[in-house]
Amino acid sequence: MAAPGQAAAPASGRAARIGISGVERVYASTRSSVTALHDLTTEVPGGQFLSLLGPSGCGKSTLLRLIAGLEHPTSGTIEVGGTTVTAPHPDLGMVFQEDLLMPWRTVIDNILLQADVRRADRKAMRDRARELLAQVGLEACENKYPRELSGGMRQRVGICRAILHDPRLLLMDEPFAALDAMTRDQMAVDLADMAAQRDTTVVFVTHSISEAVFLSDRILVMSPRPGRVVADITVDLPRPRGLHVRETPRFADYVGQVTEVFEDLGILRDRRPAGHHEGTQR
Amino acid sequence: MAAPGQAAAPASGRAARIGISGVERVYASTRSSVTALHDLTTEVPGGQFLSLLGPSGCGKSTLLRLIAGLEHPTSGTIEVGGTTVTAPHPDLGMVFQEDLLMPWRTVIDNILLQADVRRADRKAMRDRARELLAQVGLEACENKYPRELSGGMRQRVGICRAILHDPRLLLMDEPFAALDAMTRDQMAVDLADMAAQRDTTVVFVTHSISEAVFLSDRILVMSPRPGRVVADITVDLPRPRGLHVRETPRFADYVGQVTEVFEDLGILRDRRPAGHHEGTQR
Amino acid sequence: GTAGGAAGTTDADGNREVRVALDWNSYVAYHAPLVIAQEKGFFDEEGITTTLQLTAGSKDGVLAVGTGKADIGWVDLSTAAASMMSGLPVVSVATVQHKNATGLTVLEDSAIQEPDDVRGLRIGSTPGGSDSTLVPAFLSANDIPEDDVTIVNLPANGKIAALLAGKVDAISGQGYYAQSAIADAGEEARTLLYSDAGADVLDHGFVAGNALTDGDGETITAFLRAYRKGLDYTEENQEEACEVLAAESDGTLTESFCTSQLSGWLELVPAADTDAPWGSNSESAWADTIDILQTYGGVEGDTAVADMYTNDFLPDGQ
Amino acid sequence: MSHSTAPTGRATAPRTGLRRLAGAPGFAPLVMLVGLVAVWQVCVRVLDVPFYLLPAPSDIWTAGVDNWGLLWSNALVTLAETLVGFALSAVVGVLLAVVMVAWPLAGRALYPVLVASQVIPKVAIAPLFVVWIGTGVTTSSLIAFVMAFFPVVVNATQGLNSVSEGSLHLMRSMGASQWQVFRYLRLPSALPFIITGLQLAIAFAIVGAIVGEFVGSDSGLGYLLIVTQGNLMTDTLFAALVVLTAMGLLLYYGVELLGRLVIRWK
Amino acid sequence: MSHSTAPTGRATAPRTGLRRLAGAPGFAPLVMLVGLVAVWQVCVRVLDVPFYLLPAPSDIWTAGVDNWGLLWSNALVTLAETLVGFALSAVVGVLLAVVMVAWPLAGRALYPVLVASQVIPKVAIAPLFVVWIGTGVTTSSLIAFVMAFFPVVVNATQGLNSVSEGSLHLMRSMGASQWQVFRYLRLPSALPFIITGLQLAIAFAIVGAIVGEFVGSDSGLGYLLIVTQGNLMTDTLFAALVVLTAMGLLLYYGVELLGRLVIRWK
Ligand SMILES: Nc1ncnc2c1ncn2[C@@H]1O[C@H](COP(=O)(O)OP(=O)(O)OP(=O)(O)O)[C@@H](O)[C@H]1O
Ligand SMILES: Nc1ncnc2c1ncn2[C@@H]1O[C@H](COP(=O)(O)OP(=O)(O)OP(=O)(O)O)[C@@H](O)[C@H]1O
Ligand SMILES: [Mg+2]
Ligand SMILES: [Mg+2]
Repeated sequence: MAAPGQAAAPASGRAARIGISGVERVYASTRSSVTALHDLTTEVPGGQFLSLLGPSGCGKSTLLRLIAGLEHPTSGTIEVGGTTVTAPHPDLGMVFQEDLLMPWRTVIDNILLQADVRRADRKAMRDRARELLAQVGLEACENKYPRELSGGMRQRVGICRAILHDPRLLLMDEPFAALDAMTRDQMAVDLADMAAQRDTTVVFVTHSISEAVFLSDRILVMSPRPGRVVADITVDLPRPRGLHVRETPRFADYVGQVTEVFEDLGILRDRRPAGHHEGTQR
Repeated sequence: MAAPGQAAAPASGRAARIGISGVERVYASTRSSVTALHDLTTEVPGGQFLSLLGPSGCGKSTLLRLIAGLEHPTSGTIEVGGTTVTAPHPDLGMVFQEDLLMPWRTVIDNILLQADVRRADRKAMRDRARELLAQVGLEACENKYPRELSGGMRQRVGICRAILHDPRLLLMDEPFAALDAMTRDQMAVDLADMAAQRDTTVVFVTHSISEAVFLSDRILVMSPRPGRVVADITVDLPRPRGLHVRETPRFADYVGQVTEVFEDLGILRDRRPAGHHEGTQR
Repeated sequence: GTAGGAAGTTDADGNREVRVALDWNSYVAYHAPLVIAQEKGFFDEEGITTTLQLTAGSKDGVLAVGTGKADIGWVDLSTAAASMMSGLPVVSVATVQHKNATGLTVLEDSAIQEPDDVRGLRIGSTPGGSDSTLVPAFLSANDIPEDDVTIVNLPANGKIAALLAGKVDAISGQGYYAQSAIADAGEEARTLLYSDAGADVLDHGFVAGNALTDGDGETITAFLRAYRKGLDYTEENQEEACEVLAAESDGTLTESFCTSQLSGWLELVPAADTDAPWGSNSESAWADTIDILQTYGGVEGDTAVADMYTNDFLPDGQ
Repeated sequence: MSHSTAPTGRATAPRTGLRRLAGAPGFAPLVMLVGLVAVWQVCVRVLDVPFYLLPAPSDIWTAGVDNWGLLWSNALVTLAETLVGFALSAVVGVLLAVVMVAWPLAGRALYPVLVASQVIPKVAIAPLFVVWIGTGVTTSSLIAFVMAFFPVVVNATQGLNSVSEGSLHLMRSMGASQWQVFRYLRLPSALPFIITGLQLAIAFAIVGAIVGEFVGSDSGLGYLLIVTQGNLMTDTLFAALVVLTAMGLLLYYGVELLGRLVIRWK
Repeated sequence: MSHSTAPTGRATAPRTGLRRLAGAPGFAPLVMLVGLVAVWQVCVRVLDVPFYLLPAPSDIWTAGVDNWGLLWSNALVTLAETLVGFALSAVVGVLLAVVMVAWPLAGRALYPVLVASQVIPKVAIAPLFVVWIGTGVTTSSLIAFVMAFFPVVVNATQGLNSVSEGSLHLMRSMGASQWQVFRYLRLPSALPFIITGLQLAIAFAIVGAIVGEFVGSDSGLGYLLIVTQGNLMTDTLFAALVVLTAMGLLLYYGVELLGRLVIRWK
C-alpha cells in the first residue's frame, strides 16, 4: 500500500488517464529474446472503455501487465493519472487470464481477499461480495473451494474479486473466455453499466470482435511479432447500449471494419495453395 | 497401457461408438453434494462429431472426464467401442480445459510426451510434432518453455499434444477458448478435416454456437443443476464444409435453433424487473 | 592352533600373532608400556608379534575380546567384571593397576580434606561411567546419606570446565587425569581416592578370551612377560616413553600431557616388593568389586567370582 | 478423487470383512510390527544371540514391565523437553525462513551460521553448554531445538518461495505490502511444506532431547539409556528404546494429523 | 522477473562499485563471518574466557596451521564417509519414497520402522554396529546414511504427491502406466523437493559420519574431536570444528548448486 505511485495519484474521483509512449518490451533469456511489444504509443482518456484485440501472442497480456505496473517496459514510459507507473495503481482492479484463485480460500473469501489486502471493512464488503456473486449466478457457491468449481465458475469468481472495491482503473484479460454466449452477454451488459456509472477506465482484452464493439468506446487492434497497434477504431455508438444494438447496421459496420483489419493482418499461417475449402479464401 | 479396457477394444480402424446410459454423477463432500449430471442417456455413433453446448457449470467437463474413463459415474454406465469404460480408451486424445503443460518440458517435448508414454518412435513423432506446430503457427516456439508462452499459445500446444498420435476418440474441452477469431476459424477448419479423414469420433465442448454448428454432425445442449440434455440437434450440412457455409441460410437456421434452446433455458439469473436495457428482454 | 581365533597363527618369522584391544580410540599415557615393549623388541624376544587395536572404550575392548575380534584386551577390569557377569566369555589374566584411580578431585584451595567434608556439596559425576557407581559406594562407606550431597550429572568432557567454573565443588573421575588437565589450565588440584576411602574396585589389567586360555596359555605368559619389561622400562624412562608414544599417536597426544599423566598413573601400579607375584588377581579385590557393582551399579548376573579371573598364566609363576 | 474410484477397485470382488480390516490405516504397521518382533524373537533364540548384545523381545517385555515406573517417569521428562524444543524450533524455524525470504541478503548472511549449527556435534561443545547453560532440562530442550529447527527453515523457505509469479502479480495488483504477500499468499502456500518440515523436526527434537540428556542430566530416557548401558542392563536399555520409539511414532503421527487438520482445502 | 526490475531498484541512485560488490552472492556471508570472528576474538580477550572453554580465533588459527596435515588427512576420511552415506541416502531415500507412494500400504507398514530408525540414538546401539559391522569407515558411512535418508524420504514423498489431479488425468488419458506416471510426471515434479531433502541430507550425513567416528574409528574429524578433547588439545579441537564447518558449507552449497543445474526450467 505504501507504493511510490500512491502518493502522487490524483485524489479526485475521476477515472485515471493512461499515457503510453514509445513502449518496448523485450523478454530476454540466455537462449533467445522476444520483442513482445514494439514502440507502442497511445493515450487512453480517463473513463474510456478500451478493447484490445489481436491474434494470440501479440502482446495483449504483456501490455496489460505493463499498465498495471507489474512489469516494466524495456524502454518508453507508461503514465497512469499523470504519474509514471512504477508500482500498481492504488485503485486498480485486474482480471488475469488464468483464474489465480487461492485454493485454501472459499469462493467468498477469495473475493474478500481484495478487501483484506485493502484493509476495507470486511463486513460491508461481504455483503457486496454476496451481491456480486448473485449477479454472476454463483450465489450457491459462496462456501465452496475453488477445486469444486468448473472453469467458467472460477473465472466469474475472479471477476468478482477484481471489481469488489469499485476500482477506477480496471484491466481485464479475456475475462469472459470460459463463459457461454448467454452468460457472456449478460455480464457484458453489466460491465458496460458499471464502467459508465462509476467513471472507470477499462482496458479489456477479448477475442470476440462483436463483444469488443458492443462494450468499447475505442478498439485497438494489435499485430504480433513484435506487438504493435495496426488499427485504432473509435466506436461511436450511443450509450447506454442494450444488446439490441448488435442488430443495428452501424454495429455490423464496426464489426466489419475490425474484421477487415484482421484479415489484412493475414492469418496465422499461409493458406494451403488449393484445397477443398473454398470458403477459407473469402 | 495395460489398462483393463484395452484388451477388449475393437482392433479395427473404425472410430469408437460411445454409449451413455442412465449416467448420474454426484460430487459429494462432507459439507454438500452436487449432482453434476442426472440420468444422461445418449449414443454417439463411431465417427460422429458431437458438440456439447451449455451454460458454465452444467457438467460438460464432467461428461468428458466420464467418457475418457478418468472418473466414474455414480450410477449408470458408459461404453466406448462396445466395452464398459473402466480406464481411458487406448486410442484416446484429450484436450483439457486447463493447458496442463509440464513446466520442465519444452514445447516440442510437451507434445512428444504423448509419444513417450505410448512408446512410439520418437524420431518420426518429432517430425509430426513439428508439422503440427507449424500448422498452429508455433513453429518458432519449439524449444521454449511453457512459462514463456502466452495463454493462447499454451492452449495450441495442448491441442498438438492431443492429436499427435491420430487418436480414434478425441475429447476436446473448449480447445479454442483463448484463441482469436481468425486463428480459431482456421483451426476449426483443420479439425473438421482431420476428423473426417481419419474417421475419428470427436466430442467437442465449446461456448460458440456458430463454431458448434460449423463443426458438428450433432449438437447436444445441456442445462445445469443437474446437468441433463435439453436439446439434441442433428446438423445436416454437407461436408466438407468451408467457412463460407456460415453465410448460408441453413447455417443461420441452425444457429437460431440452438440460440432459441438457450434462451428457453433462461439466462443465468432473473432479469431485472425494468431497466434501461431494453435489449436484454428480447 | 585353536579353532575360532587367530591366536594360534604365526607370521613369516614364526612369531605368534597377538591382537591386543586397547580401551580407548587414541593413545593414552598408560598405553606407553605396550608401545615401548613393541618398540624395544620385548615382544619379539618372546616370539610374539602384537598389533594394537584402538576401540571406543573398555566396554568395547572387552567385547572385542569376548567376540574373538581380539585376543587380549587392556581394559578397566571393573567394566570387564560387569560384562563377565552378563555372560561375556572372557577372563582376567592379570591385574596391572592395583589401586583404583577414581576419586573426588577438588581444587587445591578447597576445604575438602577428608570424606566427611563433602556433606552439602555439589559433586560432578558422569552417568553410566564407573565413577557414577563408585560415588554411592563411597558415600555409603563413609556413612554419608546420599541426600547430603548434590550429584550433578556432567558429560566427561564437561566436568573439568564445570569444576574450574565453580559449577561444582568436586568432580568424580580418574584423579591423575583430572589433575593433569587442571594443571594444564593453570590451576592446582588434589584427589581424594575412593580406594583410600573404603570404596575400592579393580582398575586396569588384561583380559583374554577362551581361545588363548583354553589352549595357548604360554602365549599369554610370554605376552605378560614382555609387557612387564615394557612397564619397567617405562617407569625408568618416562620422558622417552612419552616421546615414543607421542610420535606413535600421529599428533593426537602431546608429550607434555603424556608425561604429566604417566607419573600419576605409575603411582597406582604396585611396587615390585608386594607379597603376591606381579600381576596377581586378588580374590578379595574381585569379590569387593562384584559386590560394589551389584549393590550400586545395578549389575546383575550369576557368574561365579572364581570364573572371572585366573592367575595361571602369570610370568613369575605361583 | 478419481483415484478412489479407480477401475481396479470396481473390477475386483466385493470387499470382505477381512479385506476391509486390512485396509484400515493402522493395520499395515501393526502387521509389520508383529512380524518384526516375531522374527526378532526367533532369531535371538535360534541364533543364540548373546543377551548383552541383543535381548529377545520377551526379555525386553519383562524388563519393561518390571521397570515400568522408571520408564514412564523418565519418558515424561523426555517428552516435555522434546515438546519445548519442538515448539521453539517451529516458531524460530518459520520466523527465520520468513526473514530469509523477505531479506535475501540477511538469508545469505545467516545461512552459513545455520549450517554450522547443524554440522558441529553438540557433544563436542558440551563444556560450553555445561558452563553457560548448565545441565538438565534446559540444555536438553535447547539441543532439541537446535537439532530440529533446520528442517523447518529449509522446508519453510522452499514453501514460501513456491508461489507462482501469477499469484504474486495478483497480490501486487491489489497493492499488497510485502507483509500482506506473506500473510495472504506465501504463508498459506508454505503450510504443506512447513508441516513436512515439522514432521522431520519432531523426530530430530527427540534425538536432540536424548543427546541433551547424554550431555548432562539426571532424568529422561537418554539418561536411562546411558545408565543402563554403563551397567549392562541391556534388557532395560532396550525397553527404554522401545518406549522412545513409541513416543517418536506418537509424536510423528500427531504432527501429521495436525497437518491434515490445518490443510482442509485439499 | 518483474522482481528484479522492481520499482525500488529504479527509484534509487545508480549502483556504485561498492554497492555492486555488496550484492555479490558471497559478500553477505563473508561480512557475517568476518564480523563473527572479530566479535569472538574480542569477547574472548576482553571477557578473559578460559582457553579450555573457548579458545580465541587466533589460537585456533595457529593450531590449525600447526596441525594442518592432521586436520587435512582426517577431513578427507570424514568427507569420503559423508559422501558415501549421502549417496546411499539419496538413492535409498528416493526409492523408499517411490515405493511408499506407489504402494501406500507398504508405505504405512514401513513408516514406523523409518521413524524408529530416526529416534533411536545411534550411540545407544553402537555396540550392535561395532559387533556386526565392525568399526571404522563402514560404520561411519552407515550411520551417515541412516541419519541422512529420512529427510530425503519425507521431502521426496511430499514432492511425488505434489502433482495436481489435472496432470494425473492427462497422464492417464494417454494410457500411462503407473511407472510412466512416475517417470514423466511425479519424479520431475518432485525434483525441487528432492533437492531440498538432499540439502538437509548432506548436513545430517556429516553429523552421522562424525557420530560414527565417535562410536569407533581411528581416523576422521570425529575421531580427532574425541581425541583432542580427551587430550586437552582444545585449540586443535576447535580447528577441527572449523574445518568441519567449512566442509559442511562447501557440501551444502554444492548440493544447492546441483539443484540449480538440474532444475533449469524455472
Ligand atoms: N515471461 C515471458 N518470458 C518470455 N516470453 C514471454 C513471456 N511472457 C510473454 N512472452 C512472449 O511475449 C509475447 C506476447 O505474449 P502475451 O502473453 O502478451 O500475448 P497475448 O497477446 O496475451 O496472447 P494470448 O491471446 O495468447 O493470451 C509472446 O510471444 C510470448 O511468447
Ligand atoms: N471435483 C469437483 N468437486 C465438486 N464439485 C465439482 C467438481 N468438479 C465439478 N464439480 C461441479 O460439477 C458441476 C459441473 O462442473 P463441470 O466442470 O463439468 O462444468 P462445465 O460444464 O465444464 O462448466 P464450464 O463451462 O464452466 O467449464 C459444477 O457445478 C461444479 O461445481
Ligand atoms: Mg494473453
Ligand atoms: Mg468445463
